[in-house]
Amino acid sequence: MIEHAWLIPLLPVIAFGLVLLFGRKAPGNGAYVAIAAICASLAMSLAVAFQWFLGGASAAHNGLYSVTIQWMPVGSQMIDMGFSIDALSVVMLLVVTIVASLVQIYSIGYMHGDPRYPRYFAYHSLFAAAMLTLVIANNVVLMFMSWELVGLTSYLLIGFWFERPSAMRAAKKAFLVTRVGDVGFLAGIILIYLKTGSLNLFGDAGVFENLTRLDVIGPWGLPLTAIAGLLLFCGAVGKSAQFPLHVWLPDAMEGPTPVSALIHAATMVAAGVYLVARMYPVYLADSSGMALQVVAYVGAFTALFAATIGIAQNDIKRVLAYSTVSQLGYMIMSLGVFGYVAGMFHLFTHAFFKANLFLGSGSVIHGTGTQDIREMGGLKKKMPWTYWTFLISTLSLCGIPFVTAGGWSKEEILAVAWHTNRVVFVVGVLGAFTTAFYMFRLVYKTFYGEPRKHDIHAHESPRVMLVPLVILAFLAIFAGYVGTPWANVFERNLVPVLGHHYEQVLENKLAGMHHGFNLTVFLFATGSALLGIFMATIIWLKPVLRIEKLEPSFGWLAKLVENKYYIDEIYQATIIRGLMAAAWLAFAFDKWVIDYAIVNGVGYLTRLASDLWGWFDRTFVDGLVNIIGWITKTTGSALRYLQTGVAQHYIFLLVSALVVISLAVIAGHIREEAWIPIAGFYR
Amino acid sequence: MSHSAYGIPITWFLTLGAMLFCIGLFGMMVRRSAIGMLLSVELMLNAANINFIAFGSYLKLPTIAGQIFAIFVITLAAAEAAVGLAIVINIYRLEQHVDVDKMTAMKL
Amino acid sequence: MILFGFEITGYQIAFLALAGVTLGSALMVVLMPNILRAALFLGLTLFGTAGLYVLMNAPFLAAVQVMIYVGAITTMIILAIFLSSRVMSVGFSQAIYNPVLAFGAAGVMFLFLFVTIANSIWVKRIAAEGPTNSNVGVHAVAAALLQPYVFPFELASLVLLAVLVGAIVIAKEDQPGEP
Amino acid sequence: MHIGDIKLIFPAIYMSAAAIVVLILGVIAARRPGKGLDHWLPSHYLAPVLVFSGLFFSAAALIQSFAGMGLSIEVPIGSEMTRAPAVALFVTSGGHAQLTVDPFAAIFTFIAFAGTLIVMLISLDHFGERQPHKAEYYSILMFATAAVSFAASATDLIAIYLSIEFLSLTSYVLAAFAKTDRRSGEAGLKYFLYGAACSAIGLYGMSILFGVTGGSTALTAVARGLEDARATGAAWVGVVFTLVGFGFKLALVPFHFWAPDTYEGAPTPVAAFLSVVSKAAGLAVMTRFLTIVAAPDEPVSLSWYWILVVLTAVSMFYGNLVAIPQRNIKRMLAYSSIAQVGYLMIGVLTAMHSFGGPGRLLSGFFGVPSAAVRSDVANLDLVTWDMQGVLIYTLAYLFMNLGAFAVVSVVGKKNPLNPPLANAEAYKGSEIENYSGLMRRSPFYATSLTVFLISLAGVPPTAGFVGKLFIFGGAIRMGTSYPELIVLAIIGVINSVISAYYYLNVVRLMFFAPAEGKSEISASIPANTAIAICLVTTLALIVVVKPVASLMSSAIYSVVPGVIR
Repeated sequence: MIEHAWLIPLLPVIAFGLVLLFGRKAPGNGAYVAIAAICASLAMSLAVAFQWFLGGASAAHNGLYSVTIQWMPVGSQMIDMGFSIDALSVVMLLVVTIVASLVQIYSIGYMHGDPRYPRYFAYHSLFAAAMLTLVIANNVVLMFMSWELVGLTSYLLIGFWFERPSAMRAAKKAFLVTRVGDVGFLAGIILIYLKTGSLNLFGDAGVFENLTRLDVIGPWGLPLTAIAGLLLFCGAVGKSAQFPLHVWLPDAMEGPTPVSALIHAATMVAAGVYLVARMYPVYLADSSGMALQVVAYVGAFTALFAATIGIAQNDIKRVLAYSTVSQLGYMIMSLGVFGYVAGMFHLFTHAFFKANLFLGSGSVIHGTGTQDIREMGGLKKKMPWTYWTFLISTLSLCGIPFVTAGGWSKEEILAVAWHTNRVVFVVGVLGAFTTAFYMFRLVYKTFYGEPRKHDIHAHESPRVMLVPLVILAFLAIFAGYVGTPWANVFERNLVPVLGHHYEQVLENKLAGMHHGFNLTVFLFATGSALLGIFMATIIWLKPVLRIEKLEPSFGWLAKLVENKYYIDEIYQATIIRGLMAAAWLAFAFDKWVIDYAIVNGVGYLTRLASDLWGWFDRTFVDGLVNIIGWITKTTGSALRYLQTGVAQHYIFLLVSALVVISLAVIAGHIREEAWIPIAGFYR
Repeated sequence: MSHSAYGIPITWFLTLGAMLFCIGLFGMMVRRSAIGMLLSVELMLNAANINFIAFGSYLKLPTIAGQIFAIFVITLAAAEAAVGLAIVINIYRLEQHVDVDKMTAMKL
Repeated sequence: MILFGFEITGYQIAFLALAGVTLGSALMVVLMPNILRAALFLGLTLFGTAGLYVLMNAPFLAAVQVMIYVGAITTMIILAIFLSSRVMSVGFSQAIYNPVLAFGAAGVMFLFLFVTIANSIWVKRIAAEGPTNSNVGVHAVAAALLQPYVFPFELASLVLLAVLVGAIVIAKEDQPGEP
Repeated sequence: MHIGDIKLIFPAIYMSAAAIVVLILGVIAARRPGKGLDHWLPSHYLAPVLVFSGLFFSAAALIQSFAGMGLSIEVPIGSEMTRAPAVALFVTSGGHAQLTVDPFAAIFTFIAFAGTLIVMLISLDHFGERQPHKAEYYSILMFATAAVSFAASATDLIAIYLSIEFLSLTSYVLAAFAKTDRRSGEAGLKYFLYGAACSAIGLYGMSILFGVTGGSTALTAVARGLEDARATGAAWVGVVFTLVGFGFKLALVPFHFWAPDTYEGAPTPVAAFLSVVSKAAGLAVMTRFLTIVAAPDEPVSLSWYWILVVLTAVSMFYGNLVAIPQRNIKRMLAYSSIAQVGYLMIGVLTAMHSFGGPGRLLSGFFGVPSAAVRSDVANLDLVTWDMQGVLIYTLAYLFMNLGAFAVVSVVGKKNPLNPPLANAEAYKGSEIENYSGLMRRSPFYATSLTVFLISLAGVPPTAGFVGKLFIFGGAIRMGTSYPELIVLAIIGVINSVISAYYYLNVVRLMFFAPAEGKSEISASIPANTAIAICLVTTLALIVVVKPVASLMSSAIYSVVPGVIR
């Protein structure tokens, strides 16, 4: 089976062609063809996994099975094409095929009646193919190719409902922003190629092998390996929506919800994490550890930053989007603090429960017809299946220990961070708290209480949508048992992927770490999550703390923050803001001290921070992107005025350019001869 | 100053060629009508021809290639003039004028 | 002959005269408001150049110049001028377009070329005083054209054929209904 | 040479002869339009058929030149002589060839023929059966193609000047061919005036080169002469002026001003021809000139080399930035092709380094080039990768750009029975806003154009990606010795991100904007065939890249100078 693993991405490609060509004539309007293909891929992935982990193939192949064929000759060198099977790619194959097949089944119900139904499944197949190619590619060129293809198909999927202008914009934004990161990725590939002379990852003259041999300090003492790692990380920053390139992901929620479940939970955004994990030897080879430090802090910052934004969102999918950004930050952060296994483990578990959350939110949207949680409420009774599966995944996301998958992976991350970097650990704990807080806010607002808008007639979704939910909820609980601290099958299989040398390096870095159950970390992790749930409960479920009371005082601040005043007339805005802030502070101090004491204060501070982050995000990060766009556009517009349409002007410009060039020639050769024309002329 | 039957250094011819060339360039920039610009092009081609023939004659290893090149240049100048004038006449038929600086239908 | 203390040969006088004619009429070509006169001055420039060719021991080229350039091209241009103007006296005032800038660009270009050309490096390859070849006759040119340069010769004939066809198609006035 | 060696340039001769046949038969047939000969053998069918068979001849010549069957030349490598598959034709005194037939020339001939065939298929649809002067149109198109073929193998300044001028003159006629159309006339006139100025400047440069190098016109002789005249400023002035003449064909900034106006005004098939086939000729001549003549051992010590580096970078930025605000798609493609020339020039500069200078030319030509000696990766051969880049990108560019123009031609087509007068309405067809909702009007054209534009932006798995991979890869490899090439490659990568912006804008309009009640678009079979060919090639190049790339790598022998056999 392992020899035929190349069929796994090929089947969806064939399905893509068939569905695109025959579309409506195919069974199930093409849906069955696509689903059959991805299910076949799933079956094959499972077979590969069984053979690899249980059938002893891993031992037989020494932990790596790699097949290479020659692709294109460049000079005397060949660019190869090939696939490799190791524990990392098997895990990714499983994640991608499981989520992709469930999402496609779910889509039968969700996309029912869409005018472009077949094309949707065609795009889905192409996307799955690109993603599957990415995870088994053993060559950086092939990796980059499928990486770009993933971006392209996500462009098509996010913009699938192109009737909405916002969807169009979101699709374009996603494509362009991730491409900015890809420039870094490409530069990283170039640098690695220059340093190692190889494009293949594995093998005798592969990238990883050569990294150990070559000296890593470049000209002028530049730490080339660290730079290569950082450049590769740029690609991950773009794809995995890390700060400051995370702006595309919340907007990308304009796509159909199953697309969000696939792309923004399990596959495309995970590709960045996978990239860092796949290229982990590069980071380990960087003896300065600078690259990993950056990775860790970017991840940690993103994790907390996005989580706080999540508190203030009212669109169910946007909450989940920021949650995804935050959880991706967790994974990146974990990789940054040498939590190679933990990061991948979190990717593994997160894929299931986040896909489930997205699909559940899709079910809610399907049932109610709205995305605004302020209009929902009381859905628990009307949509029991959706509720229970959603709740299970929420608990998993919050990291409830022992009974959920997320609990295991989050704890492992914190355990590593506890050992290597306490700052990151603190951020992680705060993140865990915030995550629990906003997720339960979401759950309470959506499923509890009374329906807030009465013209919504919620109904449970059809069975074809519920079955994937149940399966994913099942996985959200049980997927974690492969990596418990007592019997960490995950770690045992994943670490050898690094190869003997880097395995040693990683072990040295983690020397002295307590492998196994760590009570301190457990208490912190569980405590923060429970505290978050508790806070959410007393604010939104049993309103001990009445947030509505402060809503007016807080509301105008929020509006003020969003107000254009700030951007347009900074001087005036600063004064007003100062005055308002002073007034608000006085008022708030009064309220807090008298009425609610500290507990409520925490809630407000978080929300304030969240809004400030949001404002910062909109103003600076989006602004930066806009400014770059503006500069590009303006330069283009200015330059085009050279083209006046008058031929004489063109010739004048030509002659002037020639004069400049000629003078440059003189300047370049002035030393080579006497330019003063004496001898020749009056000879 | 050396004396000979000719007494004309090659630089005299070359400078003359350069002058003619630059006058041609100047004409390309200031002439308004297409035919005027065409005349200027002929001046520039002539400048190149003077160079070719001057080099062909003055080189210590005499070569006929300069004159051959010049013959081809003259031939192509004729062809170029033919094409140019054809285009100009067609434009005149369409627009009733041949002022190049009025032809700015396409810009941006 | 001694002139103003300089010793000047007859050839030099001839050169100066021809150069004066050539450059003067070239300036007229560029500056003459009336396009027809400009074209006539082009003929004069080309005549002057032909004279220079003779000075450079290339009489055949001079003949070619007079026949093709003056005889054919200038005539063609004048014909085109007649064709493209209904009333000769109107519409030929050639307002100078952007003269200062253009003069600047062309002037700098000339200075640059002058500096480059009037450089001592020519001494190495070039005979100092005058042409090294004696008059190159028709025979030599013909032999060169038909033996080593037969390919450009044939190519030039192809060019002329293609261009003739193209020019006729573009220039001729289509009758309605004609394919 | 043996007179029998003439057969080596048979494709070009065939093309010229076929052009004359089309002309004569067409003129005879045109006397009774639609009847008799014109009914049975109309030139708009005859010409593509002849070009199609010419394509086979050029393919045969390509295979022959690669296999080295019957043609080879003795080239000294160090102290030994080796046979290389190139033949010198029309050798002048001194042993310098005016034409050199080698794989490099054969590849460009093939590219020109294939491009012309596609342009003809587009023309069939664009002009329709009742096109006025169709015999002349097709015949001049074929003459221009023959000129490209001659230019690709020319190794003598006279031959280069003649063939480039041949191409230019026929192109002027083609650009102005829509006689009743004001814009076409304007396009032709501007192209003519600018081209005449540039070629006069180029000619002046050649005259200086001729003198500086002691009266030589053959490129090899010029190269040797330049070695002696190294210290002369005049020599490099000659080189720079000569490059103006070639840069104009390439539409390299700042010699590009004609391009946008001409592309917009000329009939779309002609614009396609200018953007690809004519550009290929400029590229071939530029590459040959730079690799043989102007590449001394250490080009980095020369100012004109740096000028070329700067112009390459400026071309990419200028083309891509100015393309962004364009409203006319042909104009946008014009600017995009200015940027594409920048990418190609990276490949040319890389190739230039790998072939070293004139001294190396005759000794150790196949040996390790100077770059490799200085670099720490001396064991990797730098040579083949570099020439491959230019050739593969040209091939990819041929199909993706022609494909884009084919769709533009189909969408912006005017009613062929009723050639428009100079009214603005007729040109709505090529405004970008006209592409909104194309997906709903015609999915095939929208999808095809998307593929072509994505390929131009260099997104995998299209041909454009493969081309950029080779170009940038080569530049980076060579960049270990010449860091400026790495800078250029990075600028290239940045620019492909910028370019995605305006390419995607069209894609966005086609897919995501509403169609305003416009009818479906239909085109005749030839145009659809052309688009399908381009589509398949653009998508399939990545699959068949192995044989293609190994074929191209044989073109290392390409720039073997004409040396007497």
